Amino acid sequence: MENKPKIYNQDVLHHYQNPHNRGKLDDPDFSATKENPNCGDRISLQLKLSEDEISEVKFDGHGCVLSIGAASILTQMAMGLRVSEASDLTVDDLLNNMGNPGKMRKDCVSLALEVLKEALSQSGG
Amino acid sequence: MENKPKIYNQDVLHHYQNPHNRGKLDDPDFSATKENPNCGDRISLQLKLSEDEISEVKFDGHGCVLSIGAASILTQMAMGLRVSEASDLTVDDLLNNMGNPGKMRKDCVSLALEVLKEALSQSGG
Amino acid sequence: MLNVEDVKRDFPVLKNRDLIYLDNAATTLTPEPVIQSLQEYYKKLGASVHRGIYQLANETTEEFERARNSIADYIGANSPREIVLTKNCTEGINVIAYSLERWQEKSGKVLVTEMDHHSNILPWRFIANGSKKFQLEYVEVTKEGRLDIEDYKRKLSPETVAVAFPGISNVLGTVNPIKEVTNLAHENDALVILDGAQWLPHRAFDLSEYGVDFLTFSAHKMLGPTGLGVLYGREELLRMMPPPFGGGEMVLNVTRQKVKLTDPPQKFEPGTPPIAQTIAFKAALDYLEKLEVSQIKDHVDNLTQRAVNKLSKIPYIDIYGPKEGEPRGGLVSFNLEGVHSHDLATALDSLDNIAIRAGLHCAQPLHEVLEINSSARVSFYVYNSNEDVDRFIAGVKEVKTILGGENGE
Amino acid sequence: MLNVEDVKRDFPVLKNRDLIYLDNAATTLTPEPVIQSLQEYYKKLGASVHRGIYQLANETTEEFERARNSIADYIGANSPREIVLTKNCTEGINVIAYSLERWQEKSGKVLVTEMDHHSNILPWRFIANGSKKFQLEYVEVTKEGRLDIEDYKRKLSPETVAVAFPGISNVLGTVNPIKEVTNLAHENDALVILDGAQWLPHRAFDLSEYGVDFLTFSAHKMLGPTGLGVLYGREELLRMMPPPFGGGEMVLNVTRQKVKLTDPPQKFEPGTPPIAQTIAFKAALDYLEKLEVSQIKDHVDNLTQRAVNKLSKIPYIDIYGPKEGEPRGGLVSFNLEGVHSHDLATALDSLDNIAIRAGLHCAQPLHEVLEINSSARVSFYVYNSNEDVDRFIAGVKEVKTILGGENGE
Ligand SMILES: Cc1ncc(COP(=O)(O)O)c(C=O)c1O
Ligand SMILES: Cc1ncc(COP(=O)(O)O)c(C=O)c1O
Repeated sequence: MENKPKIYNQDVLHHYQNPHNRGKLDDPDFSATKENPNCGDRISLQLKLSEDEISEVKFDGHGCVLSIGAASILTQMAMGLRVSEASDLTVDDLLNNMGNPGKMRKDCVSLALEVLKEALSQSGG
Repeated sequence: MENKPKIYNQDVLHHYQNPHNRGKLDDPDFSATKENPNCGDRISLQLKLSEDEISEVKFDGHGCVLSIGAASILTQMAMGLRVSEASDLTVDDLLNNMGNPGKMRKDCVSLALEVLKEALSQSGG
Repeated sequence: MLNVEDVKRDFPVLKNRDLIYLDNAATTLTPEPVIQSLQEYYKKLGASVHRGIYQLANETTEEFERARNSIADYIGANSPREIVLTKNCTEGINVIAYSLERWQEKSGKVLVTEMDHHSNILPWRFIANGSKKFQLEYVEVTKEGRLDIEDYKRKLSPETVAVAFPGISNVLGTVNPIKEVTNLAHENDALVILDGAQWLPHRAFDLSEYGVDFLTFSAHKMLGPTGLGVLYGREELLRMMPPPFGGGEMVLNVTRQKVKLTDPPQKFEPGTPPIAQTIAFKAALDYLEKLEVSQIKDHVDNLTQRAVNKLSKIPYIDIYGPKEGEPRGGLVSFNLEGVHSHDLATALDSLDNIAIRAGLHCAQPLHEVLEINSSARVSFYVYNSNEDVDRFIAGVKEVKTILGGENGE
Repeated sequence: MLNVEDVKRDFPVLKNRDLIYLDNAATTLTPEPVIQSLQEYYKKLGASVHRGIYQLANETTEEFERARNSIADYIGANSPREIVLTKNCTEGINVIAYSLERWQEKSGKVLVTEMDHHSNILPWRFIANGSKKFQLEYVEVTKEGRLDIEDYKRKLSPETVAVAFPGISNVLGTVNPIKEVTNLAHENDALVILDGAQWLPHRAFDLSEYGVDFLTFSAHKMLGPTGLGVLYGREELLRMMPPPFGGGEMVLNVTRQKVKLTDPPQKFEPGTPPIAQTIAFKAALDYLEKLEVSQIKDHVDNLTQRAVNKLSKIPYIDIYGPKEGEPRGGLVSFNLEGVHSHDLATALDSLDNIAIRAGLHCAQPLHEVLEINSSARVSFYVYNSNEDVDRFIAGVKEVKTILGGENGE
């Protein structure tokens, strides 16, 4: 049996309570929305590119500590990346930046990432 | 675990090797045929009534020691019975007269009885 | 009264782990006698049933059919021929749905309810979509979480082919009036399919009292092994209805042109059945009977009411389904405002090894009606104690302090 | 070389009973590691899979999915997403038959063979009867008991929707040319369903070698528990095909109007799966791999050839299927003139606790072709020894003396 994690990493909890980049962009280049049907969490994400780089990104939605926390952390990670770099981000990258919360909730974490990938795929990247 | 029976009771084996009442009636009042689909055994049976009593009965067919043995023994049991009495015969009656071979082969034994009942049912009895 | 400490000792998982298991509506833990039965089966028996002529096959078949008899007795069936063994409750419902569609001359509505589990919705829906014969309609649930009998009466008509509903809702805990629903259906010549998955584990069920035409439930929700469900059907119906699935062990006669089927239940059991599981399920039923079903009901009712009472006293909590003191079937679903149910489940597990469920509980249409995205659910069984309830309540309060006050909206 | 005495020691039934078990094509006995695995599951794990958020559910899900991975690896599947868990081989075939019927735009013939088990005939037949889309045709078997490839080529055409056939016949023991049959089917755009029930237990199977589209088999015929079968399907097909059965755990999203399904394999696994059985099946596969599948094949082949050789020397015996020395899959069916197969089975059991099968082996159309009413069958596995074969042969001779010479004709 593995050791139990603390409920959540303090950092994640902080992001949940004070999410970064929350809101809407006025004139996004690409946007996407997804729902995790298992719990109704919904994240939408909008981004602007400048050349090939993500210059602005915002998310909105509702959900649990992990999905909101992940969205907040992910927007920070994505800012400034090239489309190809952002497209290569994996759930493991995100989990690492979140202090690796338990695998049981991987779906909560991956929601934001899926939304980002969907938005990026529209850019043809 | 119950004690194993000898392969077959000598009496049953004797009936199999020298079946009684095997053959066909010239002008039966009722007759029926059934097959045990699990093994292809097939028994047909013909009978004549005099008043309400079974006055003649013959069987034919092919099958294993138990189905042929049972048919032979059953025809002896049925001879002279009233229709209602013959209709009341049970597999257990038949099994008792056969020295109770193992339950695993009950279907083999019951074939002849089913054929008899089917023939009797045509008599309205 | 159940002696919970004695009962707990029969459940190895509770010895092997520090665990407060409150997800019994999903599946239950397994007691020693059931584990023992499985072990004995594989060590002493283990031939295929029905067709073997040798001693081992005979003994295996006898044990298997004895178990089927026990199941029939447990629910008051007239005969073991009415007991079809399936792999889970869900399979039983699918079998009936497919078979009815082929057999029924009547075409018309099938009624399910807004409180049904997906397992009692999707089979009917798949059939209704694929066939012009059946149209699906949902009987509504009232604000109080009850089956809306007036709505049911409005939707029920002589054109109704079948009514499928749960004995107890797996989210609301509502205890449905089986007899009333059944009688109304029968007055309209509609067949009744009862999803007994949440009823059978802790309530006596006697077919002669309720008169439903079909009943399905799962072994794994009542101390039995995984991989086994039961489909009861009235014998005269099972005789007439065509089996949707083909295979070995169900035919008397097959030529290249004709098929002659066996009688029920084998007709509905193509292929090798879950033999060991069926025999072990008898051990589970024996165990439940040893504890006494009426005692189990009282015990589970007490725990449930205790949980409802204590939960209601926590501020900012929404509890779904029957009010305090009303009949309720062994479970409570709720939400803590500002805390997502998933976070609550994770937190209770992390803080005190308390296992509860969170999400949609395979009842998404009901969540739509309740206008919520998910819910947390606790459900109780024979090995749960008052202390388990109290630790759960303490846990909820603690989580509220840690996570509450801010939410993701 | 297998050390049979060592192997026997792993099978408690063989310690607990005086038994020569030669009905392995029906079901196999269970080794200690599989019994152990079941016991551990029920003592240490036992939550429902996939949906639980707590630790116990997580561990159970991981063990369960690890077992699915092992199954995928065992047959060379590209991904565990191609492995659907069913209750037996029969269910897998039914699922494919129903799903194809709904999905295929093409309407036309489904080919099965005269040597198929009822489990690979009746599902197709039930569908063909209920739908105007499919017509069933039987590929013939030659006098020598082989699949008649010329007949197959004649019946195969671009109108053929699917070809379903057994890897090894459960009566004849014929080893079919999987690759040839598959390639011909694919040239005609027909899908291939391989019934692997008799192949998987003692022969390596690599999907990349054979290229079939679907494969089904049973755990209980290869040392696994009862109540579990496997349906392999190529991922792109499983993705496109609609699941015939509905229930929990298979949907992403259900509103009263719409359903969004999960990806395979869950899409095809409504309801709680056979969790303990799947995990224990991994233990069976591990055990088989420890013995080495190529060694198992050699061992079973040797026993089979020994039986064929010795049986052929008995006068008045008819042996069905491949000749001495030709490939043969672990079993021999035969008849002793003048002795009904049922009598032979009873007698061998009574005389020397030898368990063999007698009857139609769920392959009645084949018996029609062979023009016999029934047959006796012996089938071998890892715990059988040369001595078992010899005692069986001695038994047959003894029965001939006791019962032969007079028959019921
Ligand atoms: C060739 C073949 N196919 C299918 C089956 C059916 O297997 P199950 O009874 O496990 O569904 C069998 C076993 O009897 C078989 O031998
Ligand atoms: C009310 C109800 N019906 C049906 C089911 C399905 O049972 P199973 O998963 O054993 O098929 C469940 C269990 O989740 C349930 O709670």
